[in-house]
Amino acid sequence: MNARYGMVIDLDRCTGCGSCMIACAAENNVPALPQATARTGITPVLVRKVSNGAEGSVRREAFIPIMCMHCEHDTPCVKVCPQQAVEVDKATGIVMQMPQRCLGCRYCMTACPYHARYFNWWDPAWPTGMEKSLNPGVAVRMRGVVEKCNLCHARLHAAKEKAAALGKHEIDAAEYVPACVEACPTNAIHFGNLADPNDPVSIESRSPEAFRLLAKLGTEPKLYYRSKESWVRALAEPISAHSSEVQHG
Amino acid sequence: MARKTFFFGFGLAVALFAGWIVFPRVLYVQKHQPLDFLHKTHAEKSGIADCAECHTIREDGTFAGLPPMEKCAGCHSDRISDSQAEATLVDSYIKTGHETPWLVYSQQPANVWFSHAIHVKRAGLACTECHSSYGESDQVRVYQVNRISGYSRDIWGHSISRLRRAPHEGMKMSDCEDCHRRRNVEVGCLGCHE
Amino acid sequence: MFPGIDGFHWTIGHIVFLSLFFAVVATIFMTVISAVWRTNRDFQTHRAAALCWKSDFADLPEKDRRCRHELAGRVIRRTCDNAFDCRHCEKYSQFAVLPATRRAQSSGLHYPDDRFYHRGHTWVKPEEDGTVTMGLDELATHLIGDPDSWVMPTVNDEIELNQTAWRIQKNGKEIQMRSPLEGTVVAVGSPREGWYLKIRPRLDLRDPASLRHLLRGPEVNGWIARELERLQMQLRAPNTPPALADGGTMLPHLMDVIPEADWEIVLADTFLGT
Amino acid sequence: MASSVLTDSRWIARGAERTSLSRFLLWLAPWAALLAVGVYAAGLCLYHGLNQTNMDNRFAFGLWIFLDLGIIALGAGAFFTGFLVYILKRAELKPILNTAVVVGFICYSGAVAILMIDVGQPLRAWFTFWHPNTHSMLTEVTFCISCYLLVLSLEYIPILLRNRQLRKLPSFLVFEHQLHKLVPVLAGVGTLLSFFHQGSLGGLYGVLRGRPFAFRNGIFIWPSTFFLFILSAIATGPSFLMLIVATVEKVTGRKLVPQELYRRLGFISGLLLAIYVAAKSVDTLIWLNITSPSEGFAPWQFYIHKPFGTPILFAEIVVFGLLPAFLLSYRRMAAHRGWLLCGAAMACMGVLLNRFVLTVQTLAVPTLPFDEFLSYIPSWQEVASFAGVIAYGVILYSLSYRYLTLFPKGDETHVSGN
Amino acid sequence: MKVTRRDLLVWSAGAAAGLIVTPVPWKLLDDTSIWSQNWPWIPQPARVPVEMKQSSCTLCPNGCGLRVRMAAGWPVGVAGLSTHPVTRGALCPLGFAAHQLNWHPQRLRTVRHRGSNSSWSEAQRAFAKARAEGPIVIIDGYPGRAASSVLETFAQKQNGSYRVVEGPETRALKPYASWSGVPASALGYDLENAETVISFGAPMLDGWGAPGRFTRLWAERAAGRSDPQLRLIQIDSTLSRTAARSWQWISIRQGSESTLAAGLAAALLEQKLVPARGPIPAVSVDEAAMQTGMTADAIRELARTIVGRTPAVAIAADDNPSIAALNLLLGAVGTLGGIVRRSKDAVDHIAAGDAISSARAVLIDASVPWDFIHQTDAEVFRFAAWDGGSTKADWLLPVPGFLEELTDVPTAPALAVETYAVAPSLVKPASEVQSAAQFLATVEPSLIPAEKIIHTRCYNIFRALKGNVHGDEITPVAKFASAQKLEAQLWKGAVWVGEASPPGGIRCELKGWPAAPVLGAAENWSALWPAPVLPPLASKLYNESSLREAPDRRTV
Repeated sequence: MNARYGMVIDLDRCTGCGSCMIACAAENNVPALPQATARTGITPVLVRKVSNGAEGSVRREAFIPIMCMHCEHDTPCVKVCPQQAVEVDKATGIVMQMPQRCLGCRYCMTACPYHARYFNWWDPAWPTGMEKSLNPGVAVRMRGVVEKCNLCHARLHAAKEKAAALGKHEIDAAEYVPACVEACPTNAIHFGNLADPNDPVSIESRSPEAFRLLAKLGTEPKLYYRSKESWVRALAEPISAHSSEVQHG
Repeated sequence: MARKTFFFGFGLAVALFAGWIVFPRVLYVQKHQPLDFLHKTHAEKSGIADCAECHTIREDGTFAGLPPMEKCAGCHSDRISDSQAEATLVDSYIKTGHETPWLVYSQQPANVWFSHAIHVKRAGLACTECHSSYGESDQVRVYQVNRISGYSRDIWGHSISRLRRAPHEGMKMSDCEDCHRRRNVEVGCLGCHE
Repeated sequence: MFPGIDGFHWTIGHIVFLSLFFAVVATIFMTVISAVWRTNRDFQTHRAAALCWKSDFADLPEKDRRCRHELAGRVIRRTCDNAFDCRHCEKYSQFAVLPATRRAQSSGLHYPDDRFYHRGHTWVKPEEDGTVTMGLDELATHLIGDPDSWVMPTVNDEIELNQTAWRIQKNGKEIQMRSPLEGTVVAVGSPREGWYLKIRPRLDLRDPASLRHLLRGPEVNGWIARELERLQMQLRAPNTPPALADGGTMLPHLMDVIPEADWEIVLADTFLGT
Repeated sequence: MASSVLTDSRWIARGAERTSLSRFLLWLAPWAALLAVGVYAAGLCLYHGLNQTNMDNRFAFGLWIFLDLGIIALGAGAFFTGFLVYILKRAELKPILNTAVVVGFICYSGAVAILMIDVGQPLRAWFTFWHPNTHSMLTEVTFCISCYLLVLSLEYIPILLRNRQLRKLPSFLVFEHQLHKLVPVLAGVGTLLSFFHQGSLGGLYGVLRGRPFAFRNGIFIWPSTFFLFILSAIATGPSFLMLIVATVEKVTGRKLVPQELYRRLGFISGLLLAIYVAAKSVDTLIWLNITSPSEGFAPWQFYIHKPFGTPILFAEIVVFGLLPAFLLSYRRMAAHRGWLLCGAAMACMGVLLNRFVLTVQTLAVPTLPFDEFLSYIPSWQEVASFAGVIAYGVILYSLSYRYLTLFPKGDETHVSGN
Repeated sequence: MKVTRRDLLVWSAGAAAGLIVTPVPWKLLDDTSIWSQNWPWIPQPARVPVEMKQSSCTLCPNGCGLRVRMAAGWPVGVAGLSTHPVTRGALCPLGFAAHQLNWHPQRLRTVRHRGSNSSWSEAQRAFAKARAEGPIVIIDGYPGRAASSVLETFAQKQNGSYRVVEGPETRALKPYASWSGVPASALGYDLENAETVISFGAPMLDGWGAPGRFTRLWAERAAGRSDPQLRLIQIDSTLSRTAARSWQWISIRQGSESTLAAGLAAALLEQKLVPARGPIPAVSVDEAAMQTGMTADAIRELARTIVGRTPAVAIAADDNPSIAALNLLLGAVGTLGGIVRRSKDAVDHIAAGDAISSARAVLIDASVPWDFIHQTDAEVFRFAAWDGGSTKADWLLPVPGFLEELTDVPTAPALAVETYAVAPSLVKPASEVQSAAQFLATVEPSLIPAEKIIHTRCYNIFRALKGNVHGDEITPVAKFASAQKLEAQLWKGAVWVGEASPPGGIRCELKGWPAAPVLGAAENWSALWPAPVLPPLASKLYNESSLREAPDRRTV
């Protein structure tokens, strides 16, 4: 039975602390390069600040973590990659980016409406000795290739291997939890199998508060958001005249 | 005309010779194992029958690979024969406590994730399926490493053309795929890559 | 790309795409192969030589491709479109009957009437025994002077029309003399003897058409006049003495007199070389 | 002519008059310098990686892709002329055939060279052939462009082998003769390939469902931009050739082709351009009113960001589309060489503008509601390496013009008083 | 036979044709691309088994529970410990990359004296000299540890003094301490039972107290609820992160928090919402309204909201008596859901004021926030793991880094109950590092080393038979067979949690409404981070996203 891993992120719970971003980078051996900027850095999870556009005491702000939405249908990046470096994994529904196959043409980045794909503009590097702190099980990507959220598949590997060692065929759900989910101090990110109708996450994804970004593109993202506040839910639509990212500095 | 044919043929011959005979010798560097360890001897003398006795799979499923030095020290705490290899083993490794820098013939790169647990425990493959009968080897093979890619020659397989090679020979991605296809196991990139 | 390689799918789109690609590549490949094969065949069947001459002829500047009848003044202006092969020129006869308006005028060079002249400045002289003698015409002799050395074919060699009959080295330049006629070499001469080759022509000389492609009478004068004109142009340059003395008589040993001229070009134009 | 210390007369086709070597070298020098800078910049990009450019994760495609699309569109003259001459037997276009081939070769080889710098891992570019994803427009582009470059080089060979020195080898001469006989086959293949990759370059953006500014519905697997690109390319190709020939005539001060040819090219160009403009307008209306609303985007919201306002759309369709179409095809105007060339230039600018809008504006306009409009300024390395390609083009064309026979004999006569 | 140019041409044609049908071009194509996939200059993690260790973070006094993934003796990943009774799996964002900190380029690796390299023996000599010449003031940033008591004992032996730099949470509790005589370090907020929290600029969701403590409460009882069980009312001059996520954001003029507190008190009394206990505020509702920029009605409304769901407690960002007075009025002192006394036996510490100027030498422990400014002519011995640069110290002394030193973890600031944990040394310490306590032990052998003290403390916990030990499961102390077993548990990362102390036990005496102090602006966790450097991965937040502004004077 093929799984369809997905997430529901409760935006009402997100305090924009950024734990998910750092935990993700640490888990996936993403380098932190001094020369990287908000436009050239690699942030597989990127928390963005949005507001209802109002000023003064009526102003409201929220934080929205953006990562690969793992589009299920007509996946834009998969369709455009010239050499099949991207694929939707049949068994898990994870949209896989293969750095070893990638030639760095960046066509997939132009195809992704969520800007969830990142290019390795520099060779990855760490201060002397720090490479000892790299996470075994995740290969470091080289310069010149695209990368993105692979739903911490190294953890999936570990879970599979453990299951195999115990002679089981299905992995233990508790064994496979992406780093961002694990890190969130408010449990705002819920991770589960959307293919299983009884999975709490797939139930949550069907709630009236749940929504997806740019759902009208018809790419069936497997990343859901939820919020009580209507102005936050309005982000689902591409045109929301008032809400815009709050820029710092 | 004949002159032309001669020079053309000459060029052809030189190219073929260089490509098929010289090139493979130049491409691979020969290296020797730090110790000439013989599986055969160990199987016979110490009665170790099962590969898993030394090459264990841990309970979390990860593969221990080559046994650590203390495993050897179990018997070789002191010289038990007067061979040169024995001397090096005991003096430069066991006594000093350094791990032996073995050259692993089937070493896969960092981006490959291969689970022995899944292949051996779940799929029930025999070690020989991929590692051939190296377990019974009675001499130490020379380790050949590709100058450019840094891969062990076993990954490509010994015939440079990769034609007519034994089923266990070669450990390139296509070899994994072939095996998976034969046993109709369907895995995506995610299945084997990190 | 191929079945069994990662990324190959047995889907219609994939198959159609790849077969189209392979078809295109095959077409391109075959084109090249067949061009090479045909080239090879042309050499096997001795057609290469003719092709080369045709191509060389096409490469000649227009003023060097004048019809013999224009030289003779029978027509005002006509460019030869038959590689000087008057033997197979259907226009030849209809022009030949016209009167030659060109007056024979002395160029100071001696062109006896018992010979036929080829545009590569070689002459052909039929002998009684049915063989023909070949040699350098006077302009060429004046131009070259005494050759440093010469490479001649050996007896019984076959030589082809418009192909190299013999080679002459002079001041480090090699000059290829185009053969005025096809046949078998029967004797080899030398510059000193005034003739170079004696050949047995492949064609029967009793047939008047067999030497029709060579220049005679007024045509020769017209042609030589133009040749001198060209030389005048090419050799006139600062610090070089006049190539042609008063009245347009030609100085001998020009290659020795004017070493600094661009002989590569001059010789190529004079002897229809490349 | 006297022999100066260094003369290259033996390399120049006999009978052809060329300026002195020293003047020629003087002309080449600045271009060579530019080429050197370009090569250096490209080297930087290959050695240090693409951090040398100003592209970023939002502007993953930059100047290079835009200009690649541009020169490939302009290079379309090569296949189109071949198509007209060999397939449609329009002999009157023969005089520009060689120039068309050389220009085409320059455009395509240049584009491929730039692409090799543009990808992050050139060493793995061949994976596209080994593991092709046939659903990707880029795969189609890669396959077709590389094959067509091969075709162009094969069409180039006969021109090359007729050089005065190379022809001394009889085998070359005969091979040239035989290959030349087979060129119609190549022209046919070239037409097929060009048709597909010109289209696929349009498809490249048309299929981007995630970029509603570029996304288009279409026929079967091809979005409308597929066909628009083909049209615009064959419409401007002849115009570009016309400009090239005119420039060469100006620089060399010779009449190279019969003046009638200009009007002929202009007419073809203008006619096709008119058709293109019509098609483009229809497509734009469909997109504004059906395609983008269906994805939840308001018709005009793509144009609220300066400088990418509606004026650009107007310029694209009217100023650089309708107007040149008129100038080129309307007999009265086309009679004046000035207007004709002006029309041709505008047509070329139009196609460049179109490629620019599709490549740059597509990435600049926001997709997410909280995205901001971004702009990007190419780094000197990007600009230089492309300038290098242009220099390469000029140099290669100059050499070809000097040492090869680009224009059949007889047409080379002095322009009076020049 | 003479080889002509043409022959060579033909030869190379043949060679080219031949080369195509050899492995050369194809193998090279393959190998070069494989090379590009394994570029030797790209570091790759070693293939080694990974083991999980549990411990507590010692980078700041909050002592979060850690799950550390160790490979080949090095930490390769840090995550929150979900069984931790306080943080419950949460960490501050920087904590997730803390395992990289020891490799930070600015790691202090040698003893430095006035900007030049020196040695421990030099430092010892200088310290001994200073000690002989006069009193030594020792400043601690993390009181309550075994190491702290080493420092304190030493200070007493020297008739020097032991001073403490406390965090804003503890400082905010100072007024109650001064009114009731209960040391601030013995006080805490019983947020777990509060139903309304009025935060006067305290970054409740952005680094206040132990990470995860309040945020989890908020997430479970407040987030996304229109009528939350836990009402967070944030009073802030700007729309801070906490304000943005709060149930109600009251925007007031900068620095008018105390006035609003007084105004609220007035409103409460005026509307008889609370019994009139304690002093009468000096300002009227309208005056408060004028100064805060709110309307009087809004203040009255707010007062009603506050008492609408009790227990309600007001939390100050820093030492602010009038907010404390408001809590008295609300009856939130010594009651459930308010300010509680968490321990009987705690001693109050003297804050590190300018008294140190009289000292001969000042020893600053590594736990003191790196930007602690001390105005003194005394010779300063500054212990630090990372070179802060800005600290004007005569001696910079390198200490063990993250996870390198065995230490214990006392109760975090503002907690309602006592806790105790042990952080064993998981990583081999870098060469030539010494903690302040270790240094003093070498100087003064008579001191009891920290290890022993930890041992004793574990024994005391065992003997007291109170509270539970939170490991993989929760075990009452009474259930432990021996002190060793309990200690072993703690060494494995378990946490002892004391019993909740009964209400009362705080009796505040104050005459007259206190005067308003000058109040600092709200801070967030990155400002509270005690180290001068941030883990490199924090740059994801600061350089590579627009989520946060980089904290000034820090190296990322």
